[in-house]
Amino acid sequence: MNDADKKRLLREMILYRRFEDRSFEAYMERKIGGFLHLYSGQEAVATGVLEMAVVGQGRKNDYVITGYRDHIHAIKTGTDPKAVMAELYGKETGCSKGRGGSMHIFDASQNFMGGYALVGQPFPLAAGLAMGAKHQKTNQIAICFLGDGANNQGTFHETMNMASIWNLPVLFVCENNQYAIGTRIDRSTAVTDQYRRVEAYNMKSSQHDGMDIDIVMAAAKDAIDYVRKESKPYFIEFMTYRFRGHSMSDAKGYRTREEEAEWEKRDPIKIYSRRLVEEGIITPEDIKAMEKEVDDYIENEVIKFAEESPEPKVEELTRYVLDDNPDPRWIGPLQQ
Amino acid sequence: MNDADKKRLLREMILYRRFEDRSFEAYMERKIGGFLHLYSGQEAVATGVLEMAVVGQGRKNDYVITGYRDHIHAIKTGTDPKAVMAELYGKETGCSKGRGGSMHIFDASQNFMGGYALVGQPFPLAAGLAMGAKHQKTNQIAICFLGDGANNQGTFHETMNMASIWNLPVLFVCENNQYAIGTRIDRSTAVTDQYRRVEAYNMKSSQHDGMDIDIVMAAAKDAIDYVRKESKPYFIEFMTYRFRGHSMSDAKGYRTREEEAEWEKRDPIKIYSRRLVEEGIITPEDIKAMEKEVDDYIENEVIKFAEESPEPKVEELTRYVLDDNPDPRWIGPLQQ
Amino acid sequence: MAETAYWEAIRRAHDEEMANDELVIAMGEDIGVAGGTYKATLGLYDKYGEERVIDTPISENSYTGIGIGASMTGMRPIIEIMSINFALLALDTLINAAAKIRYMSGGQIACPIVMRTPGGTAHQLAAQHSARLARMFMSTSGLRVVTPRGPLDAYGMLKSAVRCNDPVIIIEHEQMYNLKEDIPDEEFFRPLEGAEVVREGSDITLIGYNFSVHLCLQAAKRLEGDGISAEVIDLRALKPIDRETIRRSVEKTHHAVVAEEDEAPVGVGAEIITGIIEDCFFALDSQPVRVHAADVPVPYNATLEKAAIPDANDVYQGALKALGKI
Amino acid sequence: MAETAYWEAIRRAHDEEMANDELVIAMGEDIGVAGGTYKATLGLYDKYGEERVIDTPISENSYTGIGIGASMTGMRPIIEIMSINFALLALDTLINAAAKIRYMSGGQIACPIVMRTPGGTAHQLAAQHSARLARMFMSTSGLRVVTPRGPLDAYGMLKSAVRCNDPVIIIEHEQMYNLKEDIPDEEFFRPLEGAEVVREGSDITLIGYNFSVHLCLQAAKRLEGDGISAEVIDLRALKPIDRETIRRSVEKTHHAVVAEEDEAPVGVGAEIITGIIEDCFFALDSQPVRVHAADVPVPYNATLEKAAIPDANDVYQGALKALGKI
Ligand SMILES: Cc1ncc(C[n+]2csc(CCOP(=O)(O)OP(=O)(O)O)c2C)c(N)n1
Ligand SMILES: Cc1ncc(C[n+]2csc(CCOP(=O)(O)OP(=O)(O)O)c2C)c(N)n1
Ligand SMILES: [Mg+2]
Ligand SMILES: [Mg+2]
Repeated sequence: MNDADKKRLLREMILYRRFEDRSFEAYMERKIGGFLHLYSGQEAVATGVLEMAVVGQGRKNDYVITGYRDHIHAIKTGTDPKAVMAELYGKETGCSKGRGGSMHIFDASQNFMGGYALVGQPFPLAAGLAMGAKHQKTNQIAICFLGDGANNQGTFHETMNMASIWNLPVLFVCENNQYAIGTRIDRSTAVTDQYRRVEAYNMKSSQHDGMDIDIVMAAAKDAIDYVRKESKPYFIEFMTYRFRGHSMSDAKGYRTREEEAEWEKRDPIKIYSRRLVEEGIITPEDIKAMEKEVDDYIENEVIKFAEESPEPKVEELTRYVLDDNPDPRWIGPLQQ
Repeated sequence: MNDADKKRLLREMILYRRFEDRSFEAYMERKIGGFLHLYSGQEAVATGVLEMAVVGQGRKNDYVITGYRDHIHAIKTGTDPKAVMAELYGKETGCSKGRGGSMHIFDASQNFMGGYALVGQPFPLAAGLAMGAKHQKTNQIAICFLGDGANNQGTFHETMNMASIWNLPVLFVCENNQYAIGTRIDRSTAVTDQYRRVEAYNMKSSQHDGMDIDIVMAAAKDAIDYVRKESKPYFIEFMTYRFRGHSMSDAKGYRTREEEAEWEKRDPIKIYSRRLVEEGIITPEDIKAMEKEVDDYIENEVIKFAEESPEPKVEELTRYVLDDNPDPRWIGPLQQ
Repeated sequence: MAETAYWEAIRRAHDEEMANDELVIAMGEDIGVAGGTYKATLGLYDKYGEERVIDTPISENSYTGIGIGASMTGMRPIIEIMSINFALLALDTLINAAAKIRYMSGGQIACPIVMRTPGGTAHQLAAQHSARLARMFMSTSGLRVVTPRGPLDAYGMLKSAVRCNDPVIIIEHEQMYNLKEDIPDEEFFRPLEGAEVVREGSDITLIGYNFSVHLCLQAAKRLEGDGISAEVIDLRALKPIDRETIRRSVEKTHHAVVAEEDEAPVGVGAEIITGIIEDCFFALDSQPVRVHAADVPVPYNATLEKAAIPDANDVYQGALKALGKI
Repeated sequence: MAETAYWEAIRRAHDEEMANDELVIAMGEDIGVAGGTYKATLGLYDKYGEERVIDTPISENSYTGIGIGASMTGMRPIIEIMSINFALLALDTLINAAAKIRYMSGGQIACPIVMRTPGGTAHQLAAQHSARLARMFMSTSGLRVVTPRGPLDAYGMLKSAVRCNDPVIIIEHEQMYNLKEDIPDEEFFRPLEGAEVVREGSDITLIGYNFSVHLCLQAAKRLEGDGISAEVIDLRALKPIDRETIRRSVEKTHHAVVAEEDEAPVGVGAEIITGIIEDCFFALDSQPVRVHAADVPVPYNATLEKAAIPDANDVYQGALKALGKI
């Protein structure tokens, strides 16, 4: 990875943080509705893993799927941040045409197969995406990002088993931020090291620091290579932390300020910034400038686009429920 | 265990085999409807495990729950074989008053909490029974018998986790007969040694021969002692085989005659008979007489009772849907 | 009497029932340490301990099943499903087990669980968090289904549900938790059966349940301005339905509107209208009208969402239509 | 033309669609090596291999979800759920995911799965194996639901369902798999929308779907003996419902009976009757009648089971009632 790439990665993470912070503000201004789950603190995971995957190349991308905390995963996969912000604003130019909102970011043009609000629901969908890729011999893999809490859902067990017996090329990325809303992992889960839970499925797995993007990338590279070459599932766990509440209305009463402070020291952006400065790749002033440039971009392009975009038309309320233009041979109506 | 007990156990297994064979005949005569799943071949498991539990003592019994292959588990728990057969006949004297049938044997008076037709459904119910017992400090445990195929259901994973974190006194007995209907275990399951699958829940487990009742009893004793004393779950796996098809309409095309013959050599009744004869506790002639006595009992008491019992009354069709005699303070109707 | 919010009413019922009976426990995601998403169990973890106010893993089917199993031993679990959307994961254990165990066992074993869950749309929660689904429960033999419209019923019906020997599904609503009402300080119970005439009228009957009762009341007020006297019925219980109260009202008013927040096909509206047809067809002066949501997954965009979901104006328009005024 | 059993018709449709398109796969418990509980995939495992005729573990929610995920990449999975009772385990992925993904994604991603499953009572299968549940699917936006009454539709609708770009639920019936009918040797398709007048008549309209169409036909025959000419409509599709065909018939006959095998509350009967009220209230000479099961979990005992479930005589009696003859 050359210096330019490293700078790019740093900029990406700064952008992701700023994107989320700015969404928060827009939510406070009631420009965004529904639930809003922010990714701040966990940036190294999605950024590092997807950096090692095929992304940004349209329909050739690997398939990516996740839960409701999905903005950044979509952007890193290749979705325009403007389209994501417009989606949060519920606009027709949003990547889901304003129908999905924050929890349901979709971008088929980049094989970003969606954010889902039902905890655990993406596990089987991801395995299915992998099955589709395998069947069609496209050399794609599927990558599924989910939280630690999701692993207690029955779909985890069912899917790990099938992914294993059917040798599906799917990478399960567990973002272990140690909480499911307000419930600390050890209160909900018998074996807190999540990578150990897949031993029961004869599946390879490993656990890594999720705050250091270099560690994430190294681990993800091995895992992705394995999945792609062997056509087998892999379960990778990253230890991470969300800096904000679970969603907007969360007072975080369930965790101590000391714990939060401890993890904030390991802010993935700070870690990576410090490293690049130490390596002489970038100066603190460059970073300041980068932050400024990102701020301007978010404000003048992303937010502006979302603000100025049109709303969906009410006349189109019932569009997209079923195929718009079905073949009458299959659909009918029956001629009497 | 004294000689009388050993003879009693042998007689019990002979009775169970004969009970199932006779049900089969009644099914062929169309006296029994629906689905009928027979236990022949697996007798040592239920007999051996429950011999070590508190059974036959009415409401003091440990709680027992299982799937649709449930006749024998009920009888060994303390239900009168006559009431079970009457249930298969759909009679009002049946242990479920003819409403449940073969797959839904219930006997609350013996804490036999039912047979269930949905594969995997009893896992959480069993954990709940254990929770109830623990909460009420009754020193009872819950014992859940299920097949190998059931372990692929999401409820397995969800329940093992909760039973473990909440320290519920429940014994999960996996009757691994290696098939789920026509699907051989290695075609459906990544880790075929079922006891290994619970490592992911920090739960104790072990695997044993399920055809030799002495082995079953020794293993079950340890497991039950552990569950009761420690108030913790335990998962015990017994390797066994069903001698008949999955249910009545099963041509068994999915397994070889050689495999069947191999396992039939390990018929739990033959193994135990041979041992008792070798130990000089019983003679082959005694066994013959025992078989005859059992046959007569089944025919003259069990079948006779089922045949002669009355049908439920059609006027009572809608009884038992809800509480028969509810307190109007809670139920209403609302007085305007 | 004290002004009490809907969530406070539920919390009080939990507290009293747990104090009254050791066998009452509460289970659900984030109900313990965090006090519940809608604060229905706030403070009870500290008061009753983690063995009675149980934070569950995200395992809806099995923690509900564990509650059912416990109820079979005499416990009285109050099970919270954080949103009715997630209840689809628990339908097997609710419908195939809890609803049928009493029957299959020939009346030997009861499953006296209470399952509480909010249904309904709120503000832009989108397709996977806006389900209403009452229909799925009320079509199941062996369940009771109730829909408290305010704090009085939220408190009084939860208390009755805990004491009732049948499985009871209580459907709350995301938009009602902060709704306030004066309720008595002394303990009381509200029955799990029986519709309620919440406003008397003579020209038309507006029938609602859960949040839609409030839409009916608003519409009735507006109709009053037009000189039309609307009677409003809160169904209160969706299983069983109190057809008698509906019949009496329709025989008086000769016109009926049913308001449901859900999509129309095979919903509460269809059942109520069919019941009216069966019970008092010849009392009708016009065809009954159902007011309902558009047949779409709920959209995120606020304007589309509003267009998809019926409001008081839609009920008002429905009434005018039933009365032949439009 | 060849006389073909219902199961053979389904098997033929599978075979042809799999031969026609590599992207078509079949998934389900025991459908491969064993050929399927009702033989719907007999021999196809040998013909197409284990990667296209996939024996699944007993994991309904997730294997359905895997099929849905595969469909999002362009595959055409035909997913068998061995009995509709088990479908409750897969409702989250079917209703919260498959039915909503197209909408939530603003039309970008389709889920062209087919889910086949037998509903209905057979002979004493008891409460956990006798669910009918069509209602739960037909109330969900984003799904198509069809109920082939015989081999012609079983074959022709499955083929259409595979090619259709929407998720399609095909509800079969345990008692129909051996039902026989002549069907053409050449390939054909039957559409997924549109009710069918399967018998013309002028005095009363009997409306059924799935197995209950056969009850209507038997009742019509008996009514003919009484000099009453009954028209019989097979709904064929439960979502969307073809209200136009019903309206036309009721405007002709002025009387209607709906026969459903399920319990009444919030069921197909309620929806059809409400549709009639909405579409042709003033064409009715009498109140429409619904014939339905008793509101109980299905009992095991044969006599009780028979008493709980409607038969041709119940439809016949319903018709007499609608006609004011009893
Ligand atoms: C099936 C289901 N159950 C419960 C919820 C409510 N819920 C939303 S997020 C969440 C916690 C998930 O925790 P985790 O998987 O660790 O992800 P994180 O939020 O930490 O990223 C819960 C319980 C849900 N959305 N879906
Ligand atoms: C939820 C559910 N899915 C599928 C079935 C159909 N089914 C009945 S028994 C069975 C196999 C179960 O195998 P196993 O658990 O090994 O028990 P065994 O029959 O071998 O005792 C299946 C798939 C069912 N009854 N319930
Ligand atoms: Mg988490
Ligand atoms: Mg087995």
